[in-house]
Formats: sequence, structure tokens, C-alpha cells
Amino acid sequence: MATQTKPQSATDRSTAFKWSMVIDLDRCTGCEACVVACQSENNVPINEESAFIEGRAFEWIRLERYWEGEWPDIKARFIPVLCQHCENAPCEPVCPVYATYHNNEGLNVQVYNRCVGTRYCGANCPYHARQFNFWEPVWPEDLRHQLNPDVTVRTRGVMEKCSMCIQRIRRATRSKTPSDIPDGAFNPACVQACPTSAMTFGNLNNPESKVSKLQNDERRYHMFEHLGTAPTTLYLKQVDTHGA
Amino acid sequence: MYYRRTLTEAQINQQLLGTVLTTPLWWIVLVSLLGIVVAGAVGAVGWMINQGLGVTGLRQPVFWGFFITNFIFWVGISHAGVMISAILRLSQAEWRRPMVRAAETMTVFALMASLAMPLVHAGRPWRIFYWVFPYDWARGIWPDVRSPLVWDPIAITTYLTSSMLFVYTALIPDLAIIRDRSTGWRRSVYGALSLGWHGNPRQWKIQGFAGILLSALILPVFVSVHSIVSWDFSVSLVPSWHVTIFAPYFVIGAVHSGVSAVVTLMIIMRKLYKLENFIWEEHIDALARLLMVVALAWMFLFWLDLVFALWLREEQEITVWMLRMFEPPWSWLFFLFFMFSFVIPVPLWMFRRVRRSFTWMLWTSLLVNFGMFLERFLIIVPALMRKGPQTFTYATYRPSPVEFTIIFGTIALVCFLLLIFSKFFPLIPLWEEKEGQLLIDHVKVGNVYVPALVKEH
Amino acid sequence: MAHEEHAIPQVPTHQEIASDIMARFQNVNQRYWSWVSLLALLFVGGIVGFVMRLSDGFDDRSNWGYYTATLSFLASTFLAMPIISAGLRLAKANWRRPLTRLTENMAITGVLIWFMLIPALIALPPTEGRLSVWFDFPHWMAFRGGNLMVWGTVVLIGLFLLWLLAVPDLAAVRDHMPASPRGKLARVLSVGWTGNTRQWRVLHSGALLFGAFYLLLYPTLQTLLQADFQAGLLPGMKDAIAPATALINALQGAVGLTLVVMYVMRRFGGYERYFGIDQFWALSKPLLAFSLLWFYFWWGSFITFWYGRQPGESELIRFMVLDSYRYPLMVSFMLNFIGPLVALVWNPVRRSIWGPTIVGAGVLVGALVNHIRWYVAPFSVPDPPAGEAWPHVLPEIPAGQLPGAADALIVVGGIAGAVLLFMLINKIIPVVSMWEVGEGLRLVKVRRFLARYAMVIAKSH
Amino acid sequence: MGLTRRQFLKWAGVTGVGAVVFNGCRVPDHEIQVQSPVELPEDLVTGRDNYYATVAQVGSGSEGLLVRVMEGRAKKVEGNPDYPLNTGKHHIRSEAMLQATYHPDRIKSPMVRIAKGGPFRAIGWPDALERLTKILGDADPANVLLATGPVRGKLADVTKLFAKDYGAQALGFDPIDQHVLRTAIKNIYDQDVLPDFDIAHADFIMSFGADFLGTWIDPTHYMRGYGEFRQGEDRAERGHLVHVDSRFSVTAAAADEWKYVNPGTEGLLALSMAHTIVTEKLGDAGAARALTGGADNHLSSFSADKVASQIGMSADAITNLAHKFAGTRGRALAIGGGSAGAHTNGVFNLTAIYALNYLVGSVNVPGGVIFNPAGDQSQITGAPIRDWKAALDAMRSGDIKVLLVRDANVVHGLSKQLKVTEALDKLDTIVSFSSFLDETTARADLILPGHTPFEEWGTDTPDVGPGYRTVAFQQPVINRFRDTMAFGDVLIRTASELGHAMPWESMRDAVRAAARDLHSTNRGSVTQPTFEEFWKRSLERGGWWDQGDTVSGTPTPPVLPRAAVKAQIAGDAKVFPLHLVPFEGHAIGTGQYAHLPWAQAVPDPITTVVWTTWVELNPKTAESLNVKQDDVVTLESATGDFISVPVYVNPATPPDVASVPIGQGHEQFTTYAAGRGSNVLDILAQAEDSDTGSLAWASTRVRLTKTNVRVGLPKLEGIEEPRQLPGEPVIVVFRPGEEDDSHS
Ligand SMILES: Nc1nc2c(c(=O)[nH]1)N[C@H]1C(S)=C(S)[C@@H](COP(=O)(O)OP(=O)(O)OC[C@H]3O[C@@H](n4cnc5c(=O)[nH]c(N)nc54)[C@H](O)[C@@H]3O)O[C@H]1N2
Ligand code: SF4
Ligand code: SF4
Ligand code: SF4
Ligand code: SF4
Repeated sequence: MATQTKPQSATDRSTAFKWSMVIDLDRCTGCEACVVACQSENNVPINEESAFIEGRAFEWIRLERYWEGEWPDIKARFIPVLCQHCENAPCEPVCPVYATYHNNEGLNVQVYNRCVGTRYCGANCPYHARQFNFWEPVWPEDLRHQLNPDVTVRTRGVMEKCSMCIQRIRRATRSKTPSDIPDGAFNPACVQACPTSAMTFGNLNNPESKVSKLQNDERRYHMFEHLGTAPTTLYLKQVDTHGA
Repeated sequence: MYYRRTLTEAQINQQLLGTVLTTPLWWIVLVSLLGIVVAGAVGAVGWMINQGLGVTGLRQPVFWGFFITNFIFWVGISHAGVMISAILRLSQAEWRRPMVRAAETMTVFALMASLAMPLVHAGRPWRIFYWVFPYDWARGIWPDVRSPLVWDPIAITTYLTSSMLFVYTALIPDLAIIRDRSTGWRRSVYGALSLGWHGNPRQWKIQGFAGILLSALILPVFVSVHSIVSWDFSVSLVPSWHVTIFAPYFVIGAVHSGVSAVVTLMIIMRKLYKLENFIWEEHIDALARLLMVVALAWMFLFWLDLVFALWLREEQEITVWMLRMFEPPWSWLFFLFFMFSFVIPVPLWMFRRVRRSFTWMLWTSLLVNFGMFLERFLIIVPALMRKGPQTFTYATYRPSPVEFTIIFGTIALVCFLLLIFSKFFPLIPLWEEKEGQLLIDHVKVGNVYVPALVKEH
Repeated sequence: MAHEEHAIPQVPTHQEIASDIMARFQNVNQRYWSWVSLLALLFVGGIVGFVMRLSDGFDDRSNWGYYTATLSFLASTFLAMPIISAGLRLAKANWRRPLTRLTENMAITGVLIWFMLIPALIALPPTEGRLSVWFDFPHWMAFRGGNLMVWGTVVLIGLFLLWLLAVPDLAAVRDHMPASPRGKLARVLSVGWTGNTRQWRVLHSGALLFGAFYLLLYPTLQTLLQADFQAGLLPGMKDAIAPATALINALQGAVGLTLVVMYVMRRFGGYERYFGIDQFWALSKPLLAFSLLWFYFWWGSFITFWYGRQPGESELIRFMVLDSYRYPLMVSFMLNFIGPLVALVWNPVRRSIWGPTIVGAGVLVGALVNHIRWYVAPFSVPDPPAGEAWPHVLPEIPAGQLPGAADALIVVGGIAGAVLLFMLINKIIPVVSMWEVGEGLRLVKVRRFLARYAMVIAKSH
Repeated sequence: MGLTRRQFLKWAGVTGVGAVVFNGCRVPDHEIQVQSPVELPEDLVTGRDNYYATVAQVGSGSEGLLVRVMEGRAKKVEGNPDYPLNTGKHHIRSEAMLQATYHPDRIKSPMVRIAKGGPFRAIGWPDALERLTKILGDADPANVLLATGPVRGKLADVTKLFAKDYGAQALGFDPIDQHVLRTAIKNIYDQDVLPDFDIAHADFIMSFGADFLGTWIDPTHYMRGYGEFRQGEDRAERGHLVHVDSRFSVTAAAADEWKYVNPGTEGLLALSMAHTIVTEKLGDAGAARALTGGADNHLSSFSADKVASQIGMSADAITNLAHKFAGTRGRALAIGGGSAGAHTNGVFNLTAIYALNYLVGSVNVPGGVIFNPAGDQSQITGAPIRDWKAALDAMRSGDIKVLLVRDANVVHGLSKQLKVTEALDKLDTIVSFSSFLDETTARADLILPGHTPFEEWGTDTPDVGPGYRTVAFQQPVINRFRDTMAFGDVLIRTASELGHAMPWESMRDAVRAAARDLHSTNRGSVTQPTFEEFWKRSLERGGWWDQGDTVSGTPTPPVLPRAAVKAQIAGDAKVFPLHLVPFEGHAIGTGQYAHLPWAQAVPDPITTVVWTTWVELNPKTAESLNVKQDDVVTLESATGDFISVPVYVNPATPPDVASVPIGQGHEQFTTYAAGRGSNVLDILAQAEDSDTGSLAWASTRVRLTKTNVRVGLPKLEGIEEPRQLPGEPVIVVFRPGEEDDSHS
């Protein structure tokens, strides 16, 4: 089980970073700018109509909408769900080929060229964060010009999921020490797009970062805490002052 | 009763080798028909590999469906061989004799069918070696031994290897008999296979010892195989999978379906190969008694599973069980499963008339296996459908024609291989039968003769 | 076949056997009385310990952990004994014949066990807000009444079997020593047995039927024991295999106890003729099987918890496996699994008197320790504050609990009481069944087999 | 035909046994390539990228963007953190614009049609420009109509100047125009440009019909404020939002309170609140006096008791709202628009709503309505439907013979009832400058395809500015991907060919001219000594803005009307029992983004439906009509027109409402849009707002008939209505004052 460690030296990568995301549900409006930003950044296949009908649409981050109450006293509640980058990730030990593992920066990483497609990780992820390439993903030739060269285009038969935009993390931290990287200097695509700033990203090993401070917010909670997956992604509860 | 039929050794040879030495028309027809079904399934697999798993009914979050169901189903069937051969051999149950070979052979072929399933289920089956073997020496990455999916191939290949050894060891004396009755190339092939068997006491002693030793060694493998398969499920966090009882529950369930399959097989074999002199009512009766015990133990574990699943009163666990038991179409399947694999057959088997009727036993044993397929299906699919509290992602699963084709293909494959096997080797071990004739006796108690077993004193 | 004996084996007659057993039955010597007195003393000590516990009251449940462990140990070894005879009878194993009565006589301890259940039930918290197989059954008495009923039924069936299967022998006692008090008692108990066909038929089918009943009900008792006294008190304990593990452990203990008792009877009672190598050898096989199953079931539950890594599971592993109850687990692991495995895989060990006996004794000690781990641990988990539901995660991990003086007295006294009852009943009902052994003799014939003679034993259907 | 090994494998795959031999036992050849084991996501080494700042006009919204470009290809759209409106964030539609540039169905070169109805033929640009010059030279300018989508900034100047010099009529087209809002703002605040709302600093927002967090005007900008309104770090208390709407929109979902009122009575509600505030003297006394003309009983016909039943709300609820609005929650702000203005009494409604801001002193103050300086505003806005009806009549009568059209897809955006295609068929010539073959362009005789926004020059003066003078620069972030030419450049060239040259040689020149003006002010966000440096810096920043250039002062309010103007709803309530509430598609808008896969595939936030049109019904209504989810029904309005759409049972839809998204129902417009869903605009009664002539798109009633057809509605959510399991909530809600219900 991974444990939280403090950086020993500024250059020691293994303890310098621990990436985390905090999502404030009270800010989120369900606009889904994050969803499309992620599709664009991460070469997520285009979801044709058939993908939805088959129930195989790819969204590394998706907006779940829950109903509460009945008309007229009804509420719709939104929650962006992405890989929670669990510290105690149930998806990891079940993978026979180490295609998904935990890296030393607190991320749950997916290696596409190792994956043989058993879908065990997907069955065991309680958050439905994992998406499987049932078909070969296709882009019309022209649209391929938009593909992000930093991100592998997956093939049929492999599992994929939110990578916390690891390519951005790499770019931003390559040959840099943590002190060179101010809090908020770079963000994953979804965080960057979010119009209400509902999402915050940063380094938990930096006690001054916004995410570190939000860990103590009175509205904090982890999704399905009772499962003991120890997600790194933290949510801040939505506030309901209904009728007040 | 037993003493009704005493056969000479010559009769035994003649009647049991008939299948090997002649080729009836029905055999050719049956093999061709089954071959077509198998070819169809192979085509379906090719199509699926070519197109992607999109051609199945799988979808998020029901990532596992018919293939894994079928995998467990066949691993279950494979438990018959050892149950019949090893356990009954160790416990010296006389009535095992006519069924050992067929049961063991079925084990081997069932294991082959089951091994194919995770392969076709995988997204990139051509990368199987990355899964089963260490594949990147340069970086020293080995398969993750924490994953039950690594234990599975190890356990199953071990089981397959030892089962094949088991079959082969028991085959040697019979191979020698065929060798002695054939000419030309067949003679040399059988000669080579029979490893110079001449039936001298030393050879018999070694053969007997090997049988006992293999029986004892194979038992832990037997238990481990379905336990490991069950841990595929119970080490996960999926509600109703993550339960401690799965290992024995799966094993005993496997024996239930496996022994039922042996019943089916024996009855069909008896009819096809006219083995009335070897497979008697008593044999089927004994199997049925064994099945009753197994079924009761299995039901006890099922009951424990259910009670302890619900007693924590966890929302998700209850949701899964509610779906499984009370929401159509799952409730219908559940009803059928429960009726077929327990409620109908077990009480029927309490009647001696049923236990000794080939017709009744054929249908009840078939029912059991149909029910047990449903059981595995119901373990897997509804649980994944209601995997977590995210009602937003609740989904359903409907197997596609491709999946059905492949499932039927595996059934045809096992039958096909058994038929082919029977063409080259006797399905009932000749030497076991002869030994049985030797060891049997009768004791007069009052006015009746009671069959008795020679006690090796 | 490896036997070198070429002489024709002799099959004794029924008469021989009956008079031999009767002679031993009638002989009540000094040594018997001194053992009985010692056991009675220890039992009284146990009662003292119990009174000490009573004076502390039931508010602190942790006081009752060792008491419950003793109770469950007795229920799991002594009460499981009739299963051996019922099972073997159903399986038509001929070697069972000399030892069935011994196991049936153990059912007498049920009387003590049932009374011992009552305080243990009082020590349990009510089902409200707590996990329980009784779910939301309205009355707080549900699990108490339910337990008393199930346990009571098991005990009654055990006693009934004991009596039913003893009737022909009681009749023999009646006829042999009509004047003695034991003979008079036998007259009452043998209810006019004359041994006609109808009576035999009733006896045989009654034995099968109630034996089967016992086989079915006993797992229920173990389920209740595990559910109400263990899992229900351990937050997060979702362990469906526990009752099955307990059942295996009970059967293992019962076989161990049978072996030990057989050994003692041989050594001190002169019963070598009945408890021979056949019995030890035959019993060592299920003992090995149960030992393997013990580990298998334990492992099944451990691996599931280990992989689950949910908070409730991690805490329980820490409590029951890695931390507080580490040593008891290790002891029972050695005695209930490793020891039997290492010893009994060898046929020479199995085919001996001493081998199975030593392993059996170890299994008994292991089972006792295991029961202490199983029941002392949950009893030391404190109740949640009034009005609050039981949590699904252990709020804190209680330390392992060592027995106090009273606990030690209770454990020793409880076991002594059970053995005492067994010793007493043996002098009312012969410890070897005359009729069952005699019946066996009729099924045997000696025949020439190949170059030698062999026994042919019939298996009727 | 040169069967490659790979194809051979594919064939082998479908022919049964061969599949296993080649695909199963052996590995497909693309798998043989040994993938570098070092290529973990960890170790990825990537190329060099550049970021270019530009601006995108997303409907009324204006988004400053940074586009990541690698090897001459635009890879990713990101918000420009400096740009005052979206400050680093961006809308789905901006992102999806990438797909417009690389769209497989984009028009790849100029095209001409030899004969009407015949096929197109690709031609070169010189030829195309020559043909255009000829057409315009030959035509009588009075018979030429130049139709564009809404255009702002320099392109608007160029377009207007072209039309003026040449003598043609220019008309903007937007299926949902904002004239009612503009008129109301003019009426009540005397402002020519739309104001900004300082949502971030408001404490209590009352919004009427304006889905400002979803699709209304500039959602990204408003959402920036909304985030702060909820949980801004410097806030004392979380803001409170009340949303009044006839549909459960994203804004309604975000609101603390959502109130359903009878469609068209929003103004009545506002005036009733005003009545309470004025009579109870809760608000600004001076404003009250001005609004009522000093008469105490001026608003008496709006007293809560009198109008409550009309509005469909209890009198208590109305006064309660008024109290809250004028009460102690701090700065209150009223926003109106959307469906509230889409009635025949639209201007009345919006005027009444915006008047509320006077009563609480929220006009041109922080946390209230903030006026924008008119300065550089230059735009062609969507014209009211009244003007378009006239234009169609002119086509039919032959007064218009030539139509020049750029992104004004009138065939899809105007109702079928107006018989647009018939009118277009009467024309002599249609010339299109659009980049895609939409329904109108498909009828063109000559196509001179324009650039996409990432390929062309321009400026943007936001429709809703941030409260101060702002000019954004649009620059090509990549070279043209297809053989296209910027619309502005075509106009400039053609103008000079026709003999009335414009002051600029190209759009770039025009933008530089605009920049020169800004440079000369020597103030604002970029000041540089030389123009070239100013040019470079301001392009880098994405524009120029001057926080000092604001509007000051509060105008005197006008007197409010004494009597209500009632909304005329088309259709008898008995025959047509349901109010039809159309709404803009979340990402595809009114259809102008329907060709972009990302816009199509992003689930509607409330229903999660994608790629199609649906009708939302309340579960009770659905039950009473005996329809279920996925049943296809026909919706028919009093006009006799109908559409067939599948049902989505939406528990938040009011029982007498049927709401349908706009934007689908394209017959052309690329493979991604064509043949999908239906166009709800076709069944709208073509009623107009009485003042402006804008389409009163929310004033139609419909009846619903079940068909026997069922479809699988493509949507993201699963097979069950997602409600949280009581024991294990996915979304934990914090209810101040109540016990914490999280399970931590
Ligand atoms: N026979 C032979 N082979 C060689 C070499 C040789 O000397 N002889 N030299 C080798 C060497 S040193 C090199 S560097 C490689 C070069 O090999 P390539 O990378 O193939 O280089 P080019 O063929 O010059 O250009 C590649 C494509 O990029 C397109 N292109 C042009 N501008 C842009 C742009 O802005 N963005 C994008 N995305 N595409 C653009 C061009 O139209 C062209 O189709 O060839 C190697 N191979
Ligand atoms: S959210 Fe799912 S995929 Fe992500 S780390 Fe956790 S278990 Fe794995
Ligand atoms: S699908 Fe891929 S990543 Fe997931 S468990 Fe299987 S091999 Fe590993
Ligand atoms: S962090 Fe990156 S990969 Fe993950 S959801 Fe956000 S944009 Fe997608
Ligand atoms: S972009 Fe932000 S506000 Fe919009 S849905 Fe995503 S998290 Fe919520």
C-alpha cells in the first residue's frame, strides 16, 4: 500500500510530487467543458451515435447527473467522474501484465502496449473510470491532424482511462525541481478548461499548494470511502441551502 | 445384481474394442456434424478477432460475460474426472471402474475448451505470451503474480498436464492390447505408445502405484483450480463477488456439474456404443447418490453465501441480489437455475426408480448442467451490472450471436474430441473391468446374496 | 496385498464379542473412581470460576469470552461426535462398528452444553443496530430463543440417537445383570426390546433418519455460533465461509477426540481388540482431509480479506491475524494444519496407533486455542455508545486478552465436566456396541484370493 | 488489385478457419513491430509546440484562446488567461472548432455549378473570384442581398462597407436573435450595447428564463462569475440563485430555487415583485418614485393577489421572493432573457425584469448590472424574423435576385412554414462563402469557401464586454488547411475589382489599421513605443483592453407600464395541451455547430442525450399519455406542422410542458449533421414580439401523439433513472445546519 511521503530532497522524483485533484461540486454546473477538453487533449475516440447506443462511449471524464426529489421539488446533481487515482487501487493488482500500475508520483498509470485486454481492471474499478476499446478507434484521415502527438492513439482491445494528463506533467516537470514549478503553473486539460474553476490540480507534497490546503476543507469527501480505495481525487460537497 | 453379468476376458476385449476396430456410419455422421459446428465457432472467433470485441454484447460495466461464464462452466465440468477417478480410486469405490476413462478424458477436453475462453475473451489474444510468460527480459518485467489471472493459467495448465498424464498412465495396458490386435502402421504407433507393456507383475505394480500417486497429487490441484477461478471473483471489490465462501462453493458446484456431466456422458456412451454389459443401473445409481450429497453440500454453501451476503445489509450487495433474484429477466434465469440444478433433480434422485432409470438420469443430469451454466452467468453478469453505487452507469448485457456460436462451439468441440478419442482408444478401461471382475464376490446374509468386495488383507 | 500372512484369518463369533464387552462393562474398578473424582473436582472448580464471573455481572462482555470459547469448544468437539457415527453409518463403512457407540455416548455432554449456553446468550448484546442473521426480527429474544431451540434440538436428537442405538445393548445389560441398579435402569431404558424383525427395522431406519437429521442440524448450530457469537460482534466481518470453517474445525476436533479416547480405552480399558489399527488408520484419513480443509477454508477467507483491503477488512486482519490474536492463530495453524499435514501424509504414520493419536491430541489443543481466538476476540470488542448502530469498521483494535484465574477454572472445569459425563454414561451403556460389531461379523467371509486368503466384506444396498 | 498482406489477413479473418491460422496463431503484422519497452507514458519525449493567441466568436460570446500548434497543425484549444471575458477557460464550441478546420467534409476548394440543380465542379480561385465579380457587376445592386451570420469586429466593418459601397442590402441571420433583449436594455437603461452582469460579486441572483450557465449569450464568461458567486475565496457568504423558467435548464439545475411560472408571465412576476417592493418600501425610494412616476398605486394592478393565479405561483411565494430580492442578502441582481423574452410580450417581460435592478440599486455598480462602453462596437446582428419574412417576400417577388450568403443557413434556421426553399429557388444566383455545405450553401451556384476561424484575421469587440473597452485580435494560427480564402479578403478584393476599393488591402491590413488606432490611444493593456512592437505584443496577448475606459453613472429609470402586456400563446389549450419549450442545443447551438462531432457527442447535461432530437416529458405526463422512454411521438402545433421525436422522460419537466432542443434536423451540413433528429423550428407558430418583430419562439402549444415506433435513445446515462442509493451517495451534499451525512 502506498503511503504518503514527504520529499527528501528537491531533486528526488520519487517523493517530490504527488499529484492530486480537488473538485468542488458546489461550483460545477455540469457544463462538460472538461469532457471535451479531455477528448481533445488525449485523443479520446470520437463517440459516434452507435457508441452511446451500444453503451461503449469513451469519456475519460464524464458528468454524472443524479436526480433528487420529484417535480416541482426536484434537484439535479452533477459530479464529474474520472479516474480517482486510488492509492489503494483495486484495478492494479488484478492486472496480469502490469499494464496498470502506480507510479511514484501518486498516479495510476495505464501502459497501452502492455495491455492484453482482459478487462479485469475495468471490472474491479468501483468508479467505472476505465474504458475499453471494443472497436478499433477510427478518425477520418483529416481529423487525425488534430491528434495530440504527445498521447498514444490506442488500438482495439486495450483498456484506457484518465491519465491525469501525464504528458502535460512530463512536459512541465522534465528536468525541473519542484521548487521550479509554482502551484498552478500547469494543469490537466479538464482543469484548465473548467469555466467555474470547480477543479483544482496540484502537488500534495507541496504543503503550500491549493490542493494541499483543500484537503482540510470542511466539505471534503472521497467517493466511496468505505471501499478503502483511498482515492487521491478529492471532492468538495455540494452545498444545499434549499428553500433558505 | 452384480453377479448377473460375469464376462470373460475375451468378451471384455471384444466388446470394448469394438469402437476402436470398426467405424460405424453414425460415427462419421456425428463427427461431421459436430465438426461443422466447431468450424462455425472457429470462424466466429476469427471474425471477432478481426473486428474487435465490439461484436459481443459486452459493454461497460459488464466487461465479463458469456466467455467467462463458459470458462467457469468448462472448468467445472473438468472436475468430474478427478472426482471420479482420483477420489473414488483412493476410496476404493468399486463402481468407479467403467467411468474413469471417459470422465478423465472429458476432463482433458473440457479443460481445453475452458482454456480457449479467456483467450478469445481477451482484447488482444495474440499477446497471450505477454500474459502467461515473462516477456521483456531487457526490462525484467514479469507477469504480476498478484493477479489471479496469472494463477489461472498456472493452475489450469498444471491440471491439464496432470490429467493427461493420468489418462495416459491408465491407458497403457489397453494400448498394448490394441497393439496386439492390429497390424501395420497402427501396430507400430500403438506399440510406441504402449511403452513396451507386457503386463508383467513389476509393470502392474508400477502402474498401480503411479495411479495412486497421481490420484493423491492431483487432488490439491483439483481443489486449487476452481478455487483459483473463484478467487478471480472474490479478490475483487465487486459486490456479491467479494465473498470468502467462493472457493469451496465453486469447487463443490464444479463437482456437481462435473459429475452430472459424467452421468450424461455414461448414458449416451452406453447407448451409442452398446455398453449395456458394462454400464449398469447400479453405476448410475451410485453416481446419483454421490450427486445428492454433493448437491446438498453445495446448497448449504449457497445458503451461507446468500445469508452472509445480505446480513451486512450493504446497499450494493442487496441491490445485486435483488436484481439477480427479483428483476426479470434475471429472476427468470434465477428461477430456472434454482429449479434445474437443485429443486427438480435432487428430490427426484431420492427415488430409487429415478436413480436407476437411464432416461430420467439423462434428463436430470442435463438439467443440472443447464442450471449450472445459468448459475455462473448469474454470478457474473448481474453483479457487474450493479457493480457500484453509481446508478448512473447501470447497464445491461445481452450476449450476441457471435458469443452464442462460440459457446455452442465449445460444447461441440468437447463432444467432437471425445468421439475422435473413442475412435483410437477404448472409452472403458479393459484392465479396470477385468480387475473388477476379480475383486468381486458375494456374501450370503440370511437368504440373500450381498455383493462384496475382496478386502486386501 | 503386501501382507505376508498365509494362514486363514479367523472371524470371531458374536457370542465371544458380546461376553467380552459385557465383562468390561461390568468391571468398575478403583482407577475408574479416582478418575471420576478428579474430574468432579475440576468440574466443581469450573463452577467456582463461573460463579466468580457471575459476580462480575454481564455488563462487561469481555469477561465472558473464555466462557464462550469453552462452550463453543465443547459444542464443536463433543457435540460433533455423533456426526462421525451417523456419517459413517450412512456411508456403510464397516470399520466404524467398534467406535460408533463411543461417539454416540459423547452426546450426553449436550446436557451440560445446553445449560452452559444460557449465560453466554445473556452476555450477548441485543440485535438492534447490529449485524445478525436474525435481521430485524422484532423481539430482542429472537436470537436467544432461536439459539436455545436449535441447540436444544441438536442435543435432544443426539440423546435420542444415543438411546435408540443402545436399546439392543441395554436389553443385553438387562438380561445379564438383572439385579444391579444398572440392570434395573437398563430394563426401563430398553423398553421391552426382544430383537424381533420389526424392532430391528425401526432401529435401523430410526438411526438413519435421525442421523441424517443430526447431520443437517449440526451445521445450523455452527452457523448460529459463528454468526451470533463471532461475526455479529466483529464490525465488518462479512465471512460467509466462517460457519463452514467452524464445521470443519468441529469435525476435525471430533475425529481428534475419538482417536484420543480410543487410545485411552486401549491403554487403560483393555479395548485393543476393538480399537485396532483399522480404526486408527481409517480415521487418520478424514483427519488429514479435515486438516487440509481447515487451512483451505481459512485461506479462502484470508485471501479475500487481504485483497479486499477495505477498511473493515484491513482492521479485522490486523485484529485477528496480524496483531492481537497472532499467537493463538500460529498455534492453531501449527496444530490444526501443519502438524497433521506433515505427519499424516506418511502411510506408516497413518497406519499406526501412536501417530494418529498424537496428531489427534494436537488437533484438540489447536481447536481449543482456535476457539479461544474465535470467541474471546469478538467478546472484547466494546459495544458502540447507546443508541448507535454497530459500525462496519472496528473503531479501534482491542488488545489480545489473556485468561484470568476464573477463566482458567472455567476452561478446565468445562472440559472436565464433559469428560466426567462421558465416563459416567459409559457405565450405563457399554462403550462398544455389541450388536453393531456382531452384525459386522455376519458380513464377512474368508475366501481364497489368488495365492492367499482374503476377507470379503459385503456392502449391502 | 494488389492485395497487401494486411488485407489478406483481413480476408483470411472473415473466412473462418483461416482466421485462426493467421489471426489467432500468428500475430497480425502491425503487432510484429516491437514496441519500445521504454515507451511508458512516463518516459515520453515529445516535440516542440507553439501557442498562438486568437479569439473565437462563439455566438454572442467572445473567447480569447491560445491554440497549441505543432508542425503546422492546431492540436488543442485552450483559454487565454489574459482575456478578460473567459480568463483562461473555454467553451466546448471553441474546442470543437478544431474539428471544423480538419473536418473531412469541409469544402476543399471553390466550386461552381454549371446548371441549376446540377453537380458542383471544383474550380481555382482566380476563376472563382472572376465569376463573383461578374455576377455582381451584372446585377443591379438593389437586387442583391448579402446575408451573414452574426459578425463582429473588423469583418463586420468590411461587410457593411462592402454592402454600402456596392449598394446591396446586408442582413444578419440568427435563428434566435437578441433584439428583444437589446430593445429592453435600451428602454430601461438607455444603453446601446448589452451590459455585463457582475455575477461574481452579486449575493442574490434572480434570473428569468435566461439559461446563462448553459447557452445564453456568453456562458463561459458567466460561469467564471458563477464559480466565484458560489465559493469565491473572498466571499463572506455563498451566493443564492433563484431561477424562474419554464424549463429545467442547466441554470435551473444550478439554482438554489427553481420556480416554474406559466410561460410568458415572467414580466408579470417581475412587476408583481416590484409592486411588493415599492408598496412595502423595501427598495431604493428614488428609483421607486421614478419607476412609478410618483404614483402610489401605479403598480396596483400587479399586486401579488391579483396576478398570482395568472403566473401560476402563490401570492405568498411572490411576496416572499420580493422580500428576498430586496432583503438582507446583500447585492441582488436580476437577469432576464431566453424564453422570458421569446414571447409576443417579450420586450414587456424583459423591461419589467431589468427594472427590478433599479429598485435594489444594482445598476452599474459592482455585483449588479455593469454597462459596457459603446466604443468600438461594430457588428451585424441577427435580424428579427419580421425582416427576414420581408426578405423572403422580396425574393419571391423578384426584388431580390442575387443572394450572397456566409454562414447564414436560412434553410435550416427559418421555419419550413416560411417556405424558404421555394423563395430561394426564385433567385437568379446564390453565392456562398461558407466553409461547409449546409442546406443553404447546397443551393448555391457558386461557392467561394471561407477560412475557418483559426485560419483568418479579424478582431472582436465582444457583444457583452467585461465592462470596459475590449478589442480582441484574431490571427491565423495555422496556414489554410484547404484551398479556401477568408471571406473578408474576398470582399475586399471584389470591392476593388468592382471599382470601389476599400481602405484596406486585406483583412490583415484591416486588423492592423484597427490596431494602429488602439496603439495611438497609448493606454490600456498593451502600450508600446512603436507600432510594430505594439502589434507583436497585442497579438501575443490576444488583444487589447482598457480597464479605465468604462461607462459611469446611473440613468434615470423610465416609468413602468400600468397594465400588463399578455403573451399570445398559439394553440387552444384544450386541443394542444402542452407548452412547447424549445431550447438551444447545449453544444450544437441552434444548429450552426451540428457538423462538429465533439459538439454532437457531448451529452446534454440534463438528459445526457446525444446526436439527436428528443422531447422531454414529465413522468406523470408521459404516463397519462401512455408513452415511455424511447417511444417515438409526433408533436403537432396549431400550424398543422409536426415532427416525430423520441421521448425522454425527465422528472424535472413541468407537467404541462414539452421541451425540445433546437439544432438538429439537418438535411445537409456534413455526414455528422445530416439526417439526424428533427428541426423543432419547423413547428413553431411564427409569432413575433410585438415591439421588435423577433421570433416569439416560446409561444407555441403542441399536442402529442404516440406512434408505434421505438428507438434506442443515444444517451450517456445507463438503463435506470439515476437516483442515489440512500446508504452510499455518490454526490454528498452539505446542508449547513444539518447533520453531516457523509460517511467518512
Ligand atoms: N531517400 C532518402 N530518404 C531520406 C533522406 C534522404 O536523404 N534520402 N533523408 C532522411 C532525413 S535526414 C530526413 S529529415 C527525413 C525527412 O523525411 P520527411 O519527414 O518525410 O520529410 P519531407 O518529405 O520533407 O516532409 C514531410 C511532409 O510534411 C508536409 N509538411 C510540410 N509542412 C508541414 C507542416 O507545417 N506541418 C505538417 N504537419 N506537415 C507539413 C510535407 O508536405 C510532406 O508531405 O527523410 C529521411 N529519409
Ligand atoms: S479510479 Fe478505478 S481506474 Fe482509477 S485508480 Fe481507482 S480503481 Fe483504478
Ligand atoms: S485490460 Fe489491460 S490493463 Fe486491464 S487488467 Fe487486462 S491487461 Fe491489465
Ligand atoms: S486529468 Fe487529463 S486525462 Fe484525466 S480527465 Fe482530466 S483531461 Fe482527461
Ligand atoms: S468543466 Fe467544470 S463546471 Fe463544467 S462540468 Fe466540468 S467540472 Fe463541472
